[in-house]
Amino acid sequence: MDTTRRHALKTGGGVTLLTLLAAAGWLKPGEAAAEDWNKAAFETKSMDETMKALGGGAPATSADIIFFSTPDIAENGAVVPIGITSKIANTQSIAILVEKNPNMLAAVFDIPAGTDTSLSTRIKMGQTSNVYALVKADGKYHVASKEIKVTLGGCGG
Amino acid sequence: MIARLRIAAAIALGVTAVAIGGAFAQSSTVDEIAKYREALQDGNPAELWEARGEEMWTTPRGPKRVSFATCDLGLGPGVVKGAYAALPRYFADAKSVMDLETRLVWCMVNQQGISEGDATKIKFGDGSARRSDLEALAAYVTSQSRGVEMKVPVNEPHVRDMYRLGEQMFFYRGGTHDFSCATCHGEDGKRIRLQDLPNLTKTEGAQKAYTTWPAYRVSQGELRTFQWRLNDCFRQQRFPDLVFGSEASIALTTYLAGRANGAPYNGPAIKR
Amino acid sequence: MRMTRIVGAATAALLCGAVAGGLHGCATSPSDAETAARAATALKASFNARGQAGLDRLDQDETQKVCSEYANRPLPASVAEKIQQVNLATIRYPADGTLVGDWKNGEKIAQSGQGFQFSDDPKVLAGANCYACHQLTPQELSFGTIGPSLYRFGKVRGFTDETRKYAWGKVYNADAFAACSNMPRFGHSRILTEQQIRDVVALLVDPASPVNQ
Amino acid sequence: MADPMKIRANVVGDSTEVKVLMNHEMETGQRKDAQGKTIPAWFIQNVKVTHNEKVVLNAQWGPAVAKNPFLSFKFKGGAKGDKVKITWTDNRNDTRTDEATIA
Repeated sequence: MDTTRRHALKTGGGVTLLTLLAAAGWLKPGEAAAEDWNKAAFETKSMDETMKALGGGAPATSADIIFFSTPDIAENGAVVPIGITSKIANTQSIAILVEKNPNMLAAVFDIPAGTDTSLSTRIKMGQTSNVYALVKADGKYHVASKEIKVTLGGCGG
Repeated sequence: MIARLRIAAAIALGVTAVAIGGAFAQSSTVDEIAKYREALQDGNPAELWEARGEEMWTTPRGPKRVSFATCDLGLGPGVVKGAYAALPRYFADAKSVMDLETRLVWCMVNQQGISEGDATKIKFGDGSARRSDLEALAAYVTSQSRGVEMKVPVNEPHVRDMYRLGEQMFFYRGGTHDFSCATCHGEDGKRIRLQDLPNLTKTEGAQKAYTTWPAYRVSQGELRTFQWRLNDCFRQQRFPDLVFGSEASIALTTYLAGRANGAPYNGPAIKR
Repeated sequence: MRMTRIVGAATAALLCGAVAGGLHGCATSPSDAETAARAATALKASFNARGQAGLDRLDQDETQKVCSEYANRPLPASVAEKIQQVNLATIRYPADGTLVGDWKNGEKIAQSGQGFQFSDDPKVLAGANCYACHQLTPQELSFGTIGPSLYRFGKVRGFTDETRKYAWGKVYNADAFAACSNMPRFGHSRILTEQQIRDVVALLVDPASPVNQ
Repeated sequence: MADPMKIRANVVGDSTEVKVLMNHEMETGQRKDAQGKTIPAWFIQNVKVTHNEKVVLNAQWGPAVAKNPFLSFKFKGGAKGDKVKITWTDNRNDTRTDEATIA
């Protein structure tokens, strides 16, 4: 843990996933205030840095997070449909991250008890990239990823 | 000799593998694009334009403070339901064949007292703050024909004349690149990049294409009308700027709408 | 300009006369010819010059005119032959004899659809937008199918002088080989520069080009 | 003022399915205008959905959510005639609240 942190500090620049989670209020007990918008989390730039920082706190790859109605190829990066279902018990939050976007965090959904842990929305993608579905359940983090190719459509002119 | 044959066989096998790989990649690309389009169908932002257009339709506008309740789209003053499915048509009061957009402008100018310049100031939105009233109105009016069978009165002499003119224009090659409408839309099963091209010379192709305009264009974040569709096709044909509501725009719309007759209207749609 | 138009019309009449042998040229009936003429007039009144696209873009040369007239019905062999002859005569091969350039640059030209639209910057070199209609390298999945696949163009035909010359001619003026082709006449219509054509030819015929892998 | 949202809320089995389209540019702050000037970021940051005053979804968005955003989800309960209320707030502090009746 310590080593990871030091490493992250040394490399500088990138914000680690842990910082991201802390900033997003996920590491604190209780719900984030409704009108909070966590600037630091939405300004993360490097997936590499966040992945290096995972160490002991790394989200576990989970087969219980499923992408639905999410194509492998997007005809246009301006609108990419993303559907995520978490089958993990006590899911509290679902976040969407795009590895190669200028800022990788796209959206975080806090899901109160009584709301299905399944939702769909649409995001922008600048280029072909891995998309991560990050789930917080019982205070632990789980992740699934999917590569979505972005193509150039139409006449290209 | 044997060694050589082996090499040849190996090369041949390699080539086959590449060919199969290529074919597989391609068919899965097409399938995945189909999945992408399907995923977009649920929740079409065109509805936001429809809502804005509906509001405008019923609100008194212009110096005369008149709403579109007096605007006759061909089925009587203020009648919207099914009107788009029978356009373009001949309007005796204007002594001309009009499509939806030119008719909307006519109502704004002749009934609401808005100058033609103001009515057509923003023909097409710019994907940002410059929004077009005409696109919103067209979204609303066309949405009221959803499911209604296309019945453009192609046997009416003025309309028939326009239709024939449009047909000639469809095949007119010009510009630096020798393009006509038919270059891209004259054969079955063709694509430009990954975009399927409807064969507009065939009934099914024209029906499928025409009945899905206007459409929310994902790439532009705007609702686009058929006038826009034609203008942008000509831009890509390397032609000059098609004048909004011009004779060529009406003739081509009449030709394509007429060819779509018999199919249920299915717009506004959502497209790349 | 006027002169060209008259010459164009005369050639068109000549091309059609070769088949129909009559005064009505290519049209199936006088009323069709009349509608075609009205359509041409209406078209010219329906556009505004914008950016680099002037109204002269609507003036047809003889090839465009004849191809428009036959667009909706079979093109007779003799007319096709005549069109090919006329267009074959326009092909200019480079004075220095170098037909093949840099395939890497050719790939960029093949990817680019920029150029000659009223919305384009006329100072930027145009692309050929080959991928809009053709498959070329196996890496690019987003390709059109209006034209045939050109994957392994050189490999299939052989890396010979003949292949190189054919590729040059085809890019320069496709109507010389297939009358009323859907393909723009990139050299004849001055869409691409001589060097750009070399680069596109390289993409097709260079053994090192990904097209031939 | 921002244009209204389009909200659909329907009873599906023992749940209510909510689908919403919002009118918003969702400008990324990465694009440049014709003069080469960066177009400032302008996007929805917070979305809150309530049913009978109970929060059923709370979202934080960045500019990578697509223009004219779409969101679809379900919550347990909800009866025909109940109201679903949605509020968004953007980075310019503009806000919009719309309500729909569950059908």
